[in-house]
Amino acid sequence: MKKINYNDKGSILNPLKNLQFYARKPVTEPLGPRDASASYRGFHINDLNKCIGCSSCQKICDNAAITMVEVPSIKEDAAKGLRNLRPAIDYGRCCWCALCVDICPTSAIEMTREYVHTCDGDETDSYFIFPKETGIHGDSFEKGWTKTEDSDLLDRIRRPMGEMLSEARIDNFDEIVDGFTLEMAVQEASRCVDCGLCEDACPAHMHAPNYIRSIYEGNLEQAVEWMYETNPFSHVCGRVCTHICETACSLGHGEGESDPIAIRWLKRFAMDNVSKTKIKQIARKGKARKKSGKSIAVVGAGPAGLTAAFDLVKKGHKVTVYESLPKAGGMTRYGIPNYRLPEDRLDQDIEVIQSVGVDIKYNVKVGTDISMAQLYKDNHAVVMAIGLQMGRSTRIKGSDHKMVVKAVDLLRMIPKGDKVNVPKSAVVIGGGNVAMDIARSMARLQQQKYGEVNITLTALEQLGKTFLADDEEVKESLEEGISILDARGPKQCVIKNNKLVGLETVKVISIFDAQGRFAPKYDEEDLQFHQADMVIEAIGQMSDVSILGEELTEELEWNRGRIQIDENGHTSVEWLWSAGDMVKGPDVINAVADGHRVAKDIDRFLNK
Amino acid sequence: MRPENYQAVKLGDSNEYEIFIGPNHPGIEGNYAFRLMLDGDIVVSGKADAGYLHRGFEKLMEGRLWIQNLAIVPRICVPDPAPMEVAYSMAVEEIMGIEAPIRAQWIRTMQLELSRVAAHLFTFGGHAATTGMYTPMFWGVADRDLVLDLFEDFTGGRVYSIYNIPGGVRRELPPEFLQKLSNLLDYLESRQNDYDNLLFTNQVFVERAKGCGALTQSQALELSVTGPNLRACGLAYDVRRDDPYLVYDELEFDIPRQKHGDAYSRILVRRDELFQSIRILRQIIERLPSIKGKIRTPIPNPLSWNVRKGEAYARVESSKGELAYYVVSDGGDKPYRVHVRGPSSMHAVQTLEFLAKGARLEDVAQIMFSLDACPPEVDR
Amino acid sequence: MKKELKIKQKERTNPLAHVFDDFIRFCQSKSLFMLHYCTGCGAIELPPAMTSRFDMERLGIQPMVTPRQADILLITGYVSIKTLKRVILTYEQMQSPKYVIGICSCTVNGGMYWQSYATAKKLNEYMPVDVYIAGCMPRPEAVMAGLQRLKDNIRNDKKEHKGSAWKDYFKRYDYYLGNQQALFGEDWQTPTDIIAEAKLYGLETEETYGKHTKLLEKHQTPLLPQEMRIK
Amino acid sequence: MNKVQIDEILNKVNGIKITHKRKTRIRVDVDADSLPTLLELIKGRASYIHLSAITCVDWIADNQFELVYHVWSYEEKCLISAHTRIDRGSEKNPAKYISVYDLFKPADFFERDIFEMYGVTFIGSPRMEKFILTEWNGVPPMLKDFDAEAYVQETFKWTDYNPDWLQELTDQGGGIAVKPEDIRTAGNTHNMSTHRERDKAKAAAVKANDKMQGWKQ
Repeated sequence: MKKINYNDKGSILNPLKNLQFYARKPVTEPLGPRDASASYRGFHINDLNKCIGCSSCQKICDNAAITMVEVPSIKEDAAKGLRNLRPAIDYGRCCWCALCVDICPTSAIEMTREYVHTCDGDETDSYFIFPKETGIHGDSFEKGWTKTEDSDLLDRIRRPMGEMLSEARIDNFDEIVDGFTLEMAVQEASRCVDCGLCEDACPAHMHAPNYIRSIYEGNLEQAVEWMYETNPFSHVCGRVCTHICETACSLGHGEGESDPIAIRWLKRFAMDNVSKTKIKQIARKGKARKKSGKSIAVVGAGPAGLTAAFDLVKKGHKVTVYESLPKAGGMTRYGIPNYRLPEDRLDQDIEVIQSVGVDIKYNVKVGTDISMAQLYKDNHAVVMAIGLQMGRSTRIKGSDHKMVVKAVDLLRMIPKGDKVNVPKSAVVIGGGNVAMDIARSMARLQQQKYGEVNITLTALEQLGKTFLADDEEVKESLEEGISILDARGPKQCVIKNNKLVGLETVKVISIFDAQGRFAPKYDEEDLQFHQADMVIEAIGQMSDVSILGEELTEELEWNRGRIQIDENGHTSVEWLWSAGDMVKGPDVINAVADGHRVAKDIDRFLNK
Repeated sequence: MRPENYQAVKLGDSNEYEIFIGPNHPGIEGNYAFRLMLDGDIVVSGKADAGYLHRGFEKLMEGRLWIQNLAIVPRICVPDPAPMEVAYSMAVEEIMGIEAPIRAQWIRTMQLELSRVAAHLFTFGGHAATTGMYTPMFWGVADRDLVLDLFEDFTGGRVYSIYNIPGGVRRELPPEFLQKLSNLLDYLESRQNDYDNLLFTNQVFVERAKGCGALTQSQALELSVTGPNLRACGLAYDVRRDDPYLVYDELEFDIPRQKHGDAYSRILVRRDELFQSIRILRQIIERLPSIKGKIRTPIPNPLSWNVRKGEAYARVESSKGELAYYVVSDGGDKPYRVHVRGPSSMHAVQTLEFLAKGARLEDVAQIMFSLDACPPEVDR
Repeated sequence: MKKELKIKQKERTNPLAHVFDDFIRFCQSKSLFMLHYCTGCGAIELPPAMTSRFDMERLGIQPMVTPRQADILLITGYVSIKTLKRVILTYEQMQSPKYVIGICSCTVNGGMYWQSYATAKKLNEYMPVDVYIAGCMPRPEAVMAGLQRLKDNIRNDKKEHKGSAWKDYFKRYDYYLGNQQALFGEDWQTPTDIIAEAKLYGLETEETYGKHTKLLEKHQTPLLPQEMRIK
Repeated sequence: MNKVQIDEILNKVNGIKITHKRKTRIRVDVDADSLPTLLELIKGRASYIHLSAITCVDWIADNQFELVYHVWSYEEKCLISAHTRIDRGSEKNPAKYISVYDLFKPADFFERDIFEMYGVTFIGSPRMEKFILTEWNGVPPMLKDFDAEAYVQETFKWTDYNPDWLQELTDQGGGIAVKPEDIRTAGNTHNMSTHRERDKAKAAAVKANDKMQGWKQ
């Protein structure tokens, strides 16, 4: 570089040297817009099909430029996490920072290389745009700023959950999952974009975004408070919930590897790390001071019944719960094995509910010990929440043999401490979570007794496609040495000399007929025999409605074997409500939601 | 119009009179005003009048999430926006206790130097225009535009890059970018003679600029003058060297200085600095390809991002001088307080008032441009 | 939509008047002076548009330093309230016909400073705007496109009535003045007599007057000789 | 000057707390009374002659202003940030402090800025008058109890857009669901979820139209 001395004075002719510029090519660009660069932040486009309406763009927009508009022509589905909201952008506010592009969980919103928009003074309406696949003027321009791996503002990968190895867990009923550490939980919680799709999807509408936020802030008590607003079975749900919320989670909708937030494990973490006494205090919050003087009977101390009882007690009513078994919890205790839901956790949930003032009478069987009519006489309202405690049978040949048992019955025996007849080899029929539960429970018992696992599970559905059980369950079952035979229908239980020797299955061609009804078709040629000392049927349950008594059964309206109820769980009999698995399906969180619904309706009814 | 509104002004006892320069005045950089008391065409006293560009930035930032502020910080100084982003990001990083990956630091350095080149080219043009020379202005602006083209290439925005983010930068460089950059540097170097002939050694300009708005070193220090303006007074002080940030301690560059402290010294310092920046950029072109790795340290989800309690004072050498961000966090998702110390807040008010005193009216504009005073940094 | 306002205008009897008007408009659109006033950050894209690379002079547009000789007032982005007062003064000083271009988001709905206590949000509340250019900030090409649009509007004014937003300031002065008073206080006044000008141009309508012009009259004080010393 | 030496000088001031944050940053906390002494000391004895900035922070919960003086030494290549707290004062009795203009000329700018933005009067500062906010009549805007957003909503009107596409959507039964303002009003600590706001709005709409049930059955 040439140095210029301060005291130098250039020649007076210096500027004239620039006359040479007359011979140079002009630098002027032709009129009209040039092409913008490949990552230019021009006007927005939005892929309406990819967009799920989570409104993250609206929240990150620093200029409050994004309005969510409802598009009725787009279908919404809360359970899948799809809303019919789409962003509309106010170019009177936008600053083209592309933060909306970088945060979009599904990479729907992007920017083009289009950048010229002018309008007359009275046409400012054109500044409020609804981006679609084409840009502001309906022309298609090349894409400019789109999301890249670097620019993605979201953390797509879930914190790994530690769990016991299959060798360590196979001979006991200890809980498999380790749970988060505080650090991991905070990191996992920090991924949440607070879109609320989970809350919409959850049957009980748990305030997941709020408690995740509280966990992120390290305020676990606040988190528990949020949970108890909607769910008194938080310990249970923190472990065994079917987590529809995670299906809906906007982070799970992303392209490529993108995991939803581990909402269930976060709930579990918060519940495990707040002391029992504190939780009891939290649960009591909002309890009515004044007694209403009304009393309600609840039949069945499962999640639905106890939730309804919990709510009603907090409203100031007197509630008595009748349970035929020696402990409360219903299917969560007698249907879910300990390695998924340790008993002490369930005990704690129930203890909290009792501490609020719910009175549970154990070992009282309604129908025999006390009649429904008596319950009605003593109370202002009755809730039926008895669940599905009877297993369905396949009714194939030989299924009436004594070594052909129902999964629910077996599952109930284990926590009760009854002696279970553990076979050397067993076949489970069914592909749902109950089938997995029993298969894995039996595997543990086999390992304890014989030192090896010999369990075969046959299901109608195809693995990886239509299979009913959770992927996790399948994966863990396989790890534990259970062999799963998919797309196989049971043909008959083979009995020789009055002794069960095994099960014959045939290949499934299709499960449903053209109308979508359940009508499996088999390929009878493809026959297999599975040796077994015991066959376990896990194809579904039904309710024991005999406790209603004849008179009441007559009075009630029925719908395909289930009691007919309205949307609030009210039956056709004025004083009777029904909730939980017996009327709606099929998991804890739905039961809890049902409990709330019924409680609300009863309260409304009693205050009328 | 109401003729009765136009009455004779009452004169004071002396023959001094007052005029306003700005806010709408071609000799004012940006939207800024000056009240001058004149005796003949000699300025007796001057008083700056700011606030025309006041947006309440510091208040706005307190109401936005940490990440949302990224879009707003570059607006504080329009001709040289990159240092704003970097300083803010650096302050937040310091509070959080994270560091940008090494590659990101190199890219940031490149962005800062490119921005310095653009800003200096712009100032040359402005300064020349205040002496009535419009060709250098046309050149300066047109050459700056070529730098902006590069900005557009790798940041996606021409003027406001919004490219930094606490923890690193937002995007990887596009392919063949460094080649383009190298070509641009070649071009700028080839322009050196043209600029020298037309501006830096042009007698018309030199005569006007020499001795105009001269500051001694002690006056400069007293007035907290920084950046090229301080270096024109003989003190080779540069935040890049004395309080190193990013990767400046790995780069070789000189700190140009001049002794006389006048407008001519200042523009010469800027000229030399421009070529030092080119030198730095050449080193970056050489080193950057060998520096592999990530460009961003992950931060939590920006929507629920709480920065832990603390405060940080991040300083950066912008094209105008020492730029600092003082950021305070109370552990929330928004800054508790952001204070922007724009270099021009020192230059455009007290220094300008000081230098205007005794200057001739026609030189006031030149003094302002030679200080490269950027009003939005005063107003915020 | 704004309703059509009745103007008290004299019948034009000269049969050549329309031809003459067309010719004037053609000339006007070919030679426009743009006031050189940087009100906000969008001004940074004007030097490139003015200088050799994009060369606004191709369109017959040149910067002009004084409002009295300028045709176009460019509002380049946000206007702080302090600036807005000067902008209004400037606008009123400009000779008709005059045109206002609002650049950047900020002139439409507050832009990125929508939460700011110090900036005005909607430019068209305070003065009629001819053309808006979107962007934050718009590139020189977009600025050029906006200027071109203005040129076309001026030329086609007769057909489409788009290039005469300035008339609206006289026709609905009370509205604009009201908004100005709401922001600056009810004693707000400028040295320019808009009502007299409206009369002169024959652009008075019933909305030129109203309660705000009454307020103006009430507070109107002649400019007093100022003490010409810096304190 | 090494760490020990600078500590020695700083420790001459009563009740000082020194934190070495990193090589080029020292934070000191002093009483309001001894701050000018400290500045004088480090300027005279340790060559800290460059006042980089004065910042005011409004700790409204403590009813205090924190004043931070950032002073740089060209020789030591080190920045001392001197923090002190003063009483926040009240509307009638605004906060006061001593100017350091006689030590550092640039204090004029910063103190005037703090005076405008926070209302702290600096005794001895040459120009305690408005500079940037000459045309602002409200309370000092940087005070935490001045809610700029509420002020803006009250003072300004927004553009009321009604483009064709929106009309079409409204005709179909859709239209604007969540305005950006809705998510901001929910709470200041963090952007509350939109969905609950929306649920509320929706519930109202359902009631009005007696249409099908909303999100929550």
